[in-house]
Amino acid sequence: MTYSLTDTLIRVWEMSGFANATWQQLVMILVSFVLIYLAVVKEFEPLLLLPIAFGMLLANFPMTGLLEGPLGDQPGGLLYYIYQGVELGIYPPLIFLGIGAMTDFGPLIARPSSLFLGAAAQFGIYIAFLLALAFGFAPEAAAAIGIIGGADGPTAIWLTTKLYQDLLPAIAIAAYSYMALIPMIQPPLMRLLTTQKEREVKMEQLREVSKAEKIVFPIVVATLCIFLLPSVAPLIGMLMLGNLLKESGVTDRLSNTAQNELMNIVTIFLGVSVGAKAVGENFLQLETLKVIALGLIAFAFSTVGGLLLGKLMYWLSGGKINPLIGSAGVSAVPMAARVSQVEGQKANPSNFLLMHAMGPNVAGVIGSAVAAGIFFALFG
Amino acid sequence: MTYSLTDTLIRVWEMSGFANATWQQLVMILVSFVLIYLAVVKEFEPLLLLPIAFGMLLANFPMTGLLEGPLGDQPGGLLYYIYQGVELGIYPPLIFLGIGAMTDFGPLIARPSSLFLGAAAQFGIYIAFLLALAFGFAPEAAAAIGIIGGADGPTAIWLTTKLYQDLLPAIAIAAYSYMALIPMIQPPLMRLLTTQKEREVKMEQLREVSKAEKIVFPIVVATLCIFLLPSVAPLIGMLMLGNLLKESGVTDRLSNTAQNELMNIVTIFLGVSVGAKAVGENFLQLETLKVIALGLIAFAFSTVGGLLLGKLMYWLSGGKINPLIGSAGVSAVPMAARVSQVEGQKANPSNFLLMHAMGPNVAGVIGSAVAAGIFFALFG
Amino acid sequence: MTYSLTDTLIRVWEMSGFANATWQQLVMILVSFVLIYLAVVKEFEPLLLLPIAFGMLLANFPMTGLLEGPLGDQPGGLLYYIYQGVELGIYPPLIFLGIGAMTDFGPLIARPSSLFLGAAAQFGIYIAFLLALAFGFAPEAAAAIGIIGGADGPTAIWLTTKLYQDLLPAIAIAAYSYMALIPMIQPPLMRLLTTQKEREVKMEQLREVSKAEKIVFPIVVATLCIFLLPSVAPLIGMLMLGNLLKESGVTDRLSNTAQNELMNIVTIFLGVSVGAKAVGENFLQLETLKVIALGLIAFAFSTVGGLLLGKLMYWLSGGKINPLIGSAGVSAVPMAARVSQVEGQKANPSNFLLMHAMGPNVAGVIGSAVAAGIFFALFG
Amino acid sequence: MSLLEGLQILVIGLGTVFLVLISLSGAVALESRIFSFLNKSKKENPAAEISTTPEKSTVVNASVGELKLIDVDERTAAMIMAIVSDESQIPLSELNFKYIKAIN
Amino acid sequence: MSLLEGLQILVIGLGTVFLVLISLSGAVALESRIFSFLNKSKKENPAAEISTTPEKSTVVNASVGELKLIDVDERTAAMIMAIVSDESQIPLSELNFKYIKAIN
Amino acid sequence: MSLLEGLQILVIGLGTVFLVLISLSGAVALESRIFSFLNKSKKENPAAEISTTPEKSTVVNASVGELKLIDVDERTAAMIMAIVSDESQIPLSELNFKYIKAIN
Ligand code: NA
Ligand code: NA
Ligand code: NA
Repeated sequence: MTYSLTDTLIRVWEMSGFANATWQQLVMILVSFVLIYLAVVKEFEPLLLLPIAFGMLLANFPMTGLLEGPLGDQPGGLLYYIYQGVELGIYPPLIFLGIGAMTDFGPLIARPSSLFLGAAAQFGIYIAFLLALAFGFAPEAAAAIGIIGGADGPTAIWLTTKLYQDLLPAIAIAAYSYMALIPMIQPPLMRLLTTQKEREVKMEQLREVSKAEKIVFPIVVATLCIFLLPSVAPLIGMLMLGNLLKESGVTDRLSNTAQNELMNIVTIFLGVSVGAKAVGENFLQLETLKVIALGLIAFAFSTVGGLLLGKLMYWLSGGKINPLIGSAGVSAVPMAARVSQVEGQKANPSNFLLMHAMGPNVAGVIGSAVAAGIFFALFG
Repeated sequence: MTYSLTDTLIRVWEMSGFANATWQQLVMILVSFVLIYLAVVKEFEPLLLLPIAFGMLLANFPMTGLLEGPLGDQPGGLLYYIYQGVELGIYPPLIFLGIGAMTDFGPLIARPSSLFLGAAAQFGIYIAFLLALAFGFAPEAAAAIGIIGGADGPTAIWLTTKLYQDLLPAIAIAAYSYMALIPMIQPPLMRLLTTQKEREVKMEQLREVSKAEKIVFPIVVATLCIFLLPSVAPLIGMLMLGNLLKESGVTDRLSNTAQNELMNIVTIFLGVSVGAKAVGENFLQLETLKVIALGLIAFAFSTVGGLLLGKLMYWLSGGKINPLIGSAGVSAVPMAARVSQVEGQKANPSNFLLMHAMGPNVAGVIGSAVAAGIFFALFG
Repeated sequence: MTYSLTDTLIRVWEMSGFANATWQQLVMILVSFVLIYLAVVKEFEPLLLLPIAFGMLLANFPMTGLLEGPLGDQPGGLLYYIYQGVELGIYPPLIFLGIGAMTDFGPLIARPSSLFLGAAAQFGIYIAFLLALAFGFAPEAAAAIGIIGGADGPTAIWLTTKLYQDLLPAIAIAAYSYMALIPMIQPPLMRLLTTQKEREVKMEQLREVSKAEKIVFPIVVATLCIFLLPSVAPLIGMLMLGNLLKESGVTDRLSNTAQNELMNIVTIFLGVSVGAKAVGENFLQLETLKVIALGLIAFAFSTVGGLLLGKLMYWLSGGKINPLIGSAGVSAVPMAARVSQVEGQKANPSNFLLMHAMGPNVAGVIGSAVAAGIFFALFG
Repeated sequence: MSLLEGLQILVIGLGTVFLVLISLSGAVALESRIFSFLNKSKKENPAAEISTTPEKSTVVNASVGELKLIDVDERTAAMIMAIVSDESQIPLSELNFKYIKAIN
Repeated sequence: MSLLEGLQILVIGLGTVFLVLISLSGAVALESRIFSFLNKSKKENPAAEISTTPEKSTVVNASVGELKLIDVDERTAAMIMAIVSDESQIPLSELNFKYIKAIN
Repeated sequence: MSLLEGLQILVIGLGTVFLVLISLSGAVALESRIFSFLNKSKKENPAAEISTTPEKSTVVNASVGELKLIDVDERTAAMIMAIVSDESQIPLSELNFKYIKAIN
């Protein structure tokens, strides 16, 4: 090969992004800017949305080869390797390990009926699944779309990777965006479905939970859940391992690393990987808009499901349960619980629902992992 | 495939753990509960035993696929991937990197004869090896069983992975459990084999060791050990790299990460992986009981070896060496050294053996790594 | 196989390093000792040079198998696996992620003309490339040698891995050593090429840069650079992701981990891997000496390039730019900027050039990444 | 997949979610009963082994015991001591606080 | 590769480096202009949304507001409070500082 | 493998362990001699380069030098300053402590 001046300049030009960009790539780059704006300025779940947005930006520059697999002797691109942790289903369980090490299941142990609300608030998953089928999505895709209604990022990413990778970025972005929008999505539904009298209910203080109960809890949950639904093992198993590391009190250094450095490293890699799947040809489809619309419906119906069961429990308990804690069952820890607190206090300034809402809130994490396990068992 | 109500319910049931559990799995789950109890309540080396126990729990739930390798397009299970770090011999050397960064070899440098005790306290390794042969184990298995007597977890895991993976969980659990039981195993032997007069010996204060000596030490040890016994390179090499990072004083940030976050991450993965090997068919064998019995014998004879050489050194030094520091040569840092301290103080309340016992104690780490290297050279 | 006493002793001996060492290995071990001395006592970039030196030591012990790949069922050696992160081009971008999270581009944003100096100070790259060609190196090797003049370790390692792995250790060691020697290499050239009057110039205080500008900066740089030169994506992309994580202010925990634990872990692995490539047959060649000589020339001419453009800017600006900040354009952050500060203050004790030199200094990081991208596009 | 089948999956899926979480809720309630029962029998028989790791708080209390607190509550004092201990890597038992006093 | 070709690569390479970095410099200058323009129009129209995350400092100020600082400047006080808050994992808004006083 | 062979391995193995660790012990003793010899010759020739990194403590001492310590020992003071510096990310040399005083 000769390296004459003009030839080389032409070669550099021909290999540049300017000579190779497709309109889809340019649009995707603009989309990534919007997401960066939402993450940074609007603080939409920035810990994941910012890496996702940057991964999307990187993946849509032309000619970088960042996503290409190895070819003969030539190694693959950087994002190809980082993506393996998603492809092989490794990152989401590790995030759950960290979440487990950060979660206090005390309020749930103090009031086990919180788990009913955590189940009811998965309602939107199935509504969205059904609508997605009606929109013509394949069952695997419909299940992945439905899981947005679980309001739980790692679970959604995990299931989508297993069932329908093409939708991965759309579903992850929808899940994290709507989680950030919980304070806007839920209150109107909460006011619509509950009466002033219901919202005013002050709940009894939760009993104190002993250290021993907290230590046994993750073991019980892991054993029971995984026995009933083996496919849920990676998520629930790691969540409960993290929680055991925390609650045992004898492995603090492991618990700290799981919830800090390990989680941060995996978060960066997970975010960038998920964003990197958002290349134009796949993302700029009508499907993406449908996913986003269905995701909102999923969130709304999950909220409704939690609230309606909350109303039932209000009625059954003779008015001791404030139905506002039902909407916290969607997970989106701890935002949804905070929304319950805020709405409760609006109805009755002396009302403190936060701890009561934390029970359904963490139950919702278990609930959506279970729902994901069921879909994986059916369609995986 | 149709999804009729009854069919699906049957399918969910047929895939659940209740329909598929073997008795071995149920027994293993109970065993894992016992190990969790020992780790959390009895504080038996919880940093490793708790992850091991939880890994065992996860691996014995039926139908989870956590341990399955990739099949065609389908990726493998989570524990399959995490286990690769054990399979490929990566985790134990990284743990040694962290241990090296935490270890102060000063007391050993101040009294190089400590190394003799660190050699003698490997005696149990060979006794257990011989007995294991007599019990009918293959030489590779016997070597892996013997190394329990090194009282050093990562070394035992490393060698067992190389020689005889089926025994991995039994050997790891035995090694860590007996390390936790050192305060019960050693004192009777110490009192049996030493006289009151010997135990009362106060030792001369150790000279101060200069920074330069501490920096050169890991280089000398790595060079000499690996020249004599190349197979020991991964363990001794990483141990001494960690120590050099610490002692050099110019790479504190690397040393800190090696002994904290990196070590914690690897510890979680290593523990869960080792536990995950403990599936019923392999673990619930007569062999496991033999391993556990032989492990105890190995610990006991290592203690005896150290004490007997301690007595010889007492005699040769004209009563300047307290033979109680010999038992610290088994490694099990720093428990064994503390046991020497406690026993010495019982005999003579003004006796402070801790620093004197730290020399043989860290020498024991080198000693068992060397013993592992020899076995690997012979049978690997 | 029988295990008679003499046979086994002979076997142990035959497998020992003493029976197998080549003179090259012995020489390399001595070289590694010299590097350890330079890293620890002379504090030559110890964070990377110490792991490199230790990796070199480990790789040159005979018979360890540390570098061997897997063979059939048998897993490969420890350093083989750790090296994969270099081989696949993963470690250098991750280091850049951390560097991005540590870098303040404020001074560069306040004075964008700093970027001209960051370009000019890549001059040595091309001079060394040309000389390397003249010395008979292949173009790929010449490019890798030239990049030493970028005064940027991860960039040099990344490009060399892509183009010519045999030279990896020589180039990495030269790059890091000369970076440590910047305070000796640059001042004579600075005094030679500038007049007392030029060196005395006090520069106007930099304007304050708003948070918003700092946030947008990494996005602009990534977009523009990668569009112009797609091959630069792994380096510039990760550098700017790290910077965005830092400047956004909403992902502090990710930024902290990227610049601390993740970077430290990768630094240990990267250093050891690079050193491990320095096995005798490849390293003890005349080529290595040529690389070291050419590296020095590269550093010198990069300094000259920066200074000369600095003089031009002094002249064009009517004496407002102190040409001493030009030499900081070589990168080697922040040493080169400190050298500018020191020389400026020698000429005029009330002269504070540090912040002014930080602009060209961080521009030099971008500049050498761009130069590496060009070489990769041409020869990769 | 037909919508009818989808509806069946809705029923089965949500049903299974409820099934699993209701079982969990039962198990947790059972766990609480067992612990409360064990605690009662322990109170009657105080010799039984109780705590898992109460040593840490004991250590803090011991240290607080040697210390005069002037216009400072115990929680604040413990916090201050924990910070200093953690940061200085000196175990609490070796740190010698004489007074912690609010300044005014 | 001949030296002549090498020389061409020198020219092209260094040229491209300059091209890229000069473009960058232009882009950065443009960015600064845009922001300075936006800031000006904001000052004229203070209702427009401005800050990205000024809430944190507001929180600090709020807390400082309830606090008497005696011979201590605000920066030091904020630092001390931040340390205590960070270390004790208690949000600043829940920590109750009454005085921060320099001792002499 | 026969027990006799096993016994041989016991002898060889334990022998090799002793061989390696005795060599190490010799090497360490030799290392100490060399350093002690070098130190002696250094004391006679104090111009020779000695320390590896004593600068850090110097910095601390310098700062302590500008500071009045009232009823506080140097170690405690250094610790306090290091904590504040580390937490506030302000280099020690830029922090301006006037007094560190024990309160009573
Ligand atoms: Na949920
Ligand atoms: Na040992
Ligand atoms: Na540069």
